[in-house]
Amino acid sequence: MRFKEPLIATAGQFVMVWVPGVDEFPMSVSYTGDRCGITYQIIGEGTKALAYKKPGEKIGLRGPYGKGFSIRGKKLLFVGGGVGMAPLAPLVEMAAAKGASVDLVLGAKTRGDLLFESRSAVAGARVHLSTDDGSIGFKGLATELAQIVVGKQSYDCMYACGPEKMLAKLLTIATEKGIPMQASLERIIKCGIGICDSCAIDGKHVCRDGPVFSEGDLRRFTELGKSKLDAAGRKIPI
Amino acid sequence: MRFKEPLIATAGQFVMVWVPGVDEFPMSVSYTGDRCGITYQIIGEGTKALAYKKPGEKIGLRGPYGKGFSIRGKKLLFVGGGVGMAPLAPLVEMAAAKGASVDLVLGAKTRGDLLFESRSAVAGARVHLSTDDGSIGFKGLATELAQIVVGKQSYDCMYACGPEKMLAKLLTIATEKGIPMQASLERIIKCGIGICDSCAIDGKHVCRDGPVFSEGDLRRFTELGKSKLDAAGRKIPI
Amino acid sequence: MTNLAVDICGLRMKNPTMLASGVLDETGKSMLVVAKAGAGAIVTKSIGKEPRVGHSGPTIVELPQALLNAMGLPNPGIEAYAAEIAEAKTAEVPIIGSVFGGSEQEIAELAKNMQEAGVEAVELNLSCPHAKGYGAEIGSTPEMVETICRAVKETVTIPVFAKLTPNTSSIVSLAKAAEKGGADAVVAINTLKGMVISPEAKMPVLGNRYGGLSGPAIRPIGVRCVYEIYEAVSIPVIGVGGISTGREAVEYLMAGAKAVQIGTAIWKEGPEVFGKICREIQDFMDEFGYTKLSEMTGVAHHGRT
Amino acid sequence: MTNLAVDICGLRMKNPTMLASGVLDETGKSMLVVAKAGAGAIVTKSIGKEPRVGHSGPTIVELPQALLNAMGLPNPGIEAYAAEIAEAKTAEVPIIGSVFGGSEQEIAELAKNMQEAGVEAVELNLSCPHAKGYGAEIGSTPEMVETICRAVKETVTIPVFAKLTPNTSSIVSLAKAAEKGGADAVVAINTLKGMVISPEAKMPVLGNRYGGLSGPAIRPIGVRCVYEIYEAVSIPVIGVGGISTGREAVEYLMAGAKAVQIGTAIWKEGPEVFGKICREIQDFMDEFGYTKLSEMTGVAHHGRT
Ligand SMILES: Cc1cc2nc3c(=O)[nH]c(=O)nc-3n(C[C@H](O)[C@H](O)[C@H](O)COP(=O)(O)OP(=O)(O)OC[C@H]3O[C@@H](n4cnc5c(N)ncnc54)[C@H](O)[C@@H]3O)c2cc1C
Ligand SMILES: Cc1cc2nc3c(=O)[nH]c(=O)nc-3n(C[C@H](O)[C@H](O)[C@H](O)COP(=O)(O)OP(=O)(O)OC[C@H]3O[C@@H](n4cnc5c(N)ncnc54)[C@H](O)[C@@H]3O)c2cc1C
Ligand SMILES: Cc1cc2nc3c(=O)[nH]c(=O)nc-3n(C[C@H](O)[C@H](O)[C@H](O)COP(=O)(O)O)c2cc1C
Ligand SMILES: Cc1cc2nc3c(=O)[nH]c(=O)nc-3n(C[C@H](O)[C@H](O)[C@H](O)COP(=O)(O)O)c2cc1C
Ligand code: FES
Ligand code: FES
Repeated sequence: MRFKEPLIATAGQFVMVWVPGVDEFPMSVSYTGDRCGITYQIIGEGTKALAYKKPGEKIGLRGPYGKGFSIRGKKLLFVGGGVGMAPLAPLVEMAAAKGASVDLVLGAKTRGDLLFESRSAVAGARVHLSTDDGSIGFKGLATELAQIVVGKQSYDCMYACGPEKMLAKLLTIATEKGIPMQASLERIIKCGIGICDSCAIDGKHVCRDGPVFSEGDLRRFTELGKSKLDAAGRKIPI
Repeated sequence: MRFKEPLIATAGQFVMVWVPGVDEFPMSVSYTGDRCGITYQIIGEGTKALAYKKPGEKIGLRGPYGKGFSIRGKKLLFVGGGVGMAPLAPLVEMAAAKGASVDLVLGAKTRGDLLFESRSAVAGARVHLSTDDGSIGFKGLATELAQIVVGKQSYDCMYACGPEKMLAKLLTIATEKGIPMQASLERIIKCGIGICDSCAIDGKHVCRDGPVFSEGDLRRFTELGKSKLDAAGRKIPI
Repeated sequence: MTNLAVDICGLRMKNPTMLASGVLDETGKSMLVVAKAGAGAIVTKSIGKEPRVGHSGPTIVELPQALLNAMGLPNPGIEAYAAEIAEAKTAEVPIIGSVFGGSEQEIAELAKNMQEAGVEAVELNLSCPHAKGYGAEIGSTPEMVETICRAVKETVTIPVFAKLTPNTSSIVSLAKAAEKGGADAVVAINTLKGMVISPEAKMPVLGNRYGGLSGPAIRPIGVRCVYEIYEAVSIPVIGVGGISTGREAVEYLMAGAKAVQIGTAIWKEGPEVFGKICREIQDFMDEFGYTKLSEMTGVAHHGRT
Repeated sequence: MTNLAVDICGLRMKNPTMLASGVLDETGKSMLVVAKAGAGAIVTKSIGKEPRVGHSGPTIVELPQALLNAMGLPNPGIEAYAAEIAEAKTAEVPIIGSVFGGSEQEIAELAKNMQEAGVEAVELNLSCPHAKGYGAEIGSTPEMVETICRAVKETVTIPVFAKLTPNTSSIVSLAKAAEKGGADAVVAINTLKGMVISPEAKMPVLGNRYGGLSGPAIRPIGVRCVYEIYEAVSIPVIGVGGISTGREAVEYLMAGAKAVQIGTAIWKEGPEVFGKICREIQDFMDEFGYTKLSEMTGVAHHGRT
């Protein structure tokens, strides 16, 4: 979904998408530049209603919010799990355009869920696929494939977005190898502007201090991959 | 009275002076540049209370407001009546500094009421004095002296501030001689920002469109020198 | 072609914008200027029986998105003001006479004087938050609002607008009371009671200490009031509070206002703001395919009660 | 040396700033962050008996000088929240537990739970303008305010603060009722009821339609409320609404507040705003020769009443 309204956003930032009469929710910017856009997975009421919108119909947008990714170094590894590839795609393009060497581990449950494979390949990334069911590429988790890829070459930085268990595992790998890491996290985002505390993780706020955090913060987070707040603010396991 | 707070104002603009606990009233800026200032005559409660303030005591200021004078041409005539000289003084200095030929007709009831005579002379103006009682200079009204001065030389522009009867007469003189004119008017100023209508003159507002008006507006004003509003908004004769 | 005209209680307006009471309307000539700048109707300053100089200065505090004022209802008194109305009437827009008073008799009498002076409707200021014994002090209970509206309706034949205060726990009860008392329309909102203190001077800035807050800061409160009132009464609602763009006027229209009033916007933009707002309403209607104002009135309620 | 310390109902604060309820206080760790940033005390989110997810989105609208929010009192329920309080208590500042409920029994019980969870005072949210059956809906009459305060006072031993709504014609009557009911302090103000409509979407933006207005836009209303209440009651007043600088905090102190709360300022400035405000208060006091906060409290009333 692309927008006509101008929006200046960097990869990793997000917008709050309002489907009038239904709900408002956060979506990462998956296209930056002249015509920004988002890429979403239908999860519940809100995303379903969004999918029913016809081109030209109005939705509300506010943002962009949060801190995005920044490119550090020349040899970069990307790991995208499922729709977590959305914020990484524009970053892969930018890194490749800047002449960086880009490896992308792209994982999903099954072949049909893989996102932005050809977009990334066209941009010049070496794409390594993994599917849980083995319908294409490596059979297994993206983290397992990442472990292998990391063993073959040294990297200046790892960029990741996807399920939090995956991120936690990648953090361990990055730490072992001494690779700096940036990861985009998900929490319930309500205000988007750092005042309501619904997106809290260890006293930091995903909407304002994140959604992209670096290895320093990630290591300090006791809740990473373990617990998060539900919509009422209860701590629930991940 | 000079202010420590910085204020960027041009000659002809005014500030609203708040004497806490007493009242707020308009005063033209009589010193511009690094340390702005005002020059006031004690008229009633407000100005009396202002006079009692010691150096360093706090008063409130807002502004500057309104449109000031602009220098047009090289041969300029200034006519200041009483405390009406306050907004003209910085203009006389500026015009002289720019190399204009400056004549100043300075009038007052009596010798002691003459304002900024030496300040103007030091700046390089030819000063022509008039007093109603003849205690110094020409004996008679400033308008009579201005009539004489105007007869001797041609001028590019006339600048005036003082009693409105004086301004009305000067407008007649300027019109006869075909001299452009700028005059600063007085009305009751309450809001200072063009919304309360208390400073209205023929649908224009002294606080916002003025206090300095050019000959075009001045000629259109049916109320000039004739009537004004009192504090309740009643039309009263001048 | 889009059409901005609206008829409110028989007053024909070429567009839905009115000058709000108390702003550039002490003199006939200033009202003419505002009419020429594009206002669809003019509400006069609130006028009382006797001349009043208002509160001592400062009478206004400028804030980033608001003004706080305590003019104190200065006015020349109804007798002298008749001449200003006569002059304002030469503009070809409806003139609405605003009045304030300390009792229903006084207000009714003033309304009669206004009618005689030639206004096309009368607006009752039941809501000024900073004048002792007037305005909100007598307009904050439904009983008083109803009594006053009834007394005025019994006295004049022109339409009666009741201007209500938002300084209440239920503006809806006040609106219902006005309707019950026979008012032909309600106007919402007047200013909110506020105060600014100068830490340096150690005292409130306004000569009257308390004042009324207006401008963009109060718009969400005005829109809410109009939205609530629209669901509760069947007489027209006129929206006021913080409008300075066409889009903001449309907000009020969609909340249920049939017309809007504009005051504080003149501070930053001058009387020309009326023409600008009308053009912007027109542009909005063109873009979204509306041809008449009535197609927008109250649409923000659809799918609800 | 200037001293910013203040004792309010026995709570010792190192400075007069408190975190306002509902802002960055759903988790213990966030409260710790705010305490570390310089807040003199922390008020928790308003907590109810059961977990509540709050209203559907949008829950917030950003305006030039204000926020409009309708979070809808989301909270994990008092039972789960006790763990957050335990964590917050490791900060060395007083923790004040805010509660909301639908009846005086429910509120009193929650206050008791709060006391057991270890807070040093309890704040009663009698003023949230956008939750059906709670907040302002039960706190808008003096009778209810008095009844609730009394019920709570009979149940707990820690100080009780009553947080009042400005959506009323007389916040003074509410404050007097709170005092009569035994409240140890009043907190003023909560948000003003407002609405923002999207002309493009033809509907109110907030999922809940109505919300509460906070931030700089409402400061003159908050200052006015504190000023009025200070003249009417003898218990301490805590001022809140639109503070984001030391000078603005001083405005509230001079109006009569003994301490202030800060919420919306975090939006633009982050939790660091607490440290900044305290430094600015200190600078102001140094410049004008004040050595203690009490020398400023209520001075804007001098020469009056
Ligand atoms: C920073 C950020 C970026 C995101 N980017 C993308 C993206 O690019 N593409 C994409 O498909 N999804 C993205 N998401 C997830 C997306 O926000 C949720 O899938 C969406 O909110 C689901 O809404 P729903 O109404 O369809 O589902 P619901 O039925 O409302 O909820 C289903 C589940 O979605 C999650 N969710 C619901 N509301 C929120 C909320 N306000 N904030 C966060 N999670 C919520 C919860 O886990 C919930 O249990 C992102 C989330 C965050 C925090
Ligand atoms: C644009 C402008 C510039 C001015 N510049 C100067 C100046 O440089 N020096 C100077 O001495 N005076 C100046 N004045 C006049 C000055 O404002 C009044 O003398 C002053 O307001 C008197 O206040 P008071 O409280 O002492 O008198 P009061 O006892 O309050 O009133 C005495 C008379 O002063 C006039 N006046 C009172 N209040 C106002 C008001 N708010 N606005 C205008 N006139 C008022 C009225 O004619 C009134 O009858 C200026 C006026 C205007 C409009
Ligand atoms: C300087 C000023 C004077 C006002 N005087 C009056 C008045 O005399 N009578 C009245 O009913 N309302 C008066 N009001 C209130 C306005 O008519 C209007 O209700 C309010 O300002 C909100 O609209 P706005 O935000 O467009 O100004 C005054 C407002 C201002 C700013
Ligand atoms: C997002 C948000 C949530 C709030 N939640 C609560 C709450 O749960 N309980 C409460 O008493 N007040 C709540 N408030 C009101 C604030 O505590 C405060 O009274 C108000 O915002 C005014 O102060 P401010 O301008 O500094 O924000 C909330 C305010 C905001 C902006
Ligand atoms: S979503 Fe409200 S603090 Fe992050
Ligand atoms: S002083 Fe108010 S309009 Fe000029």
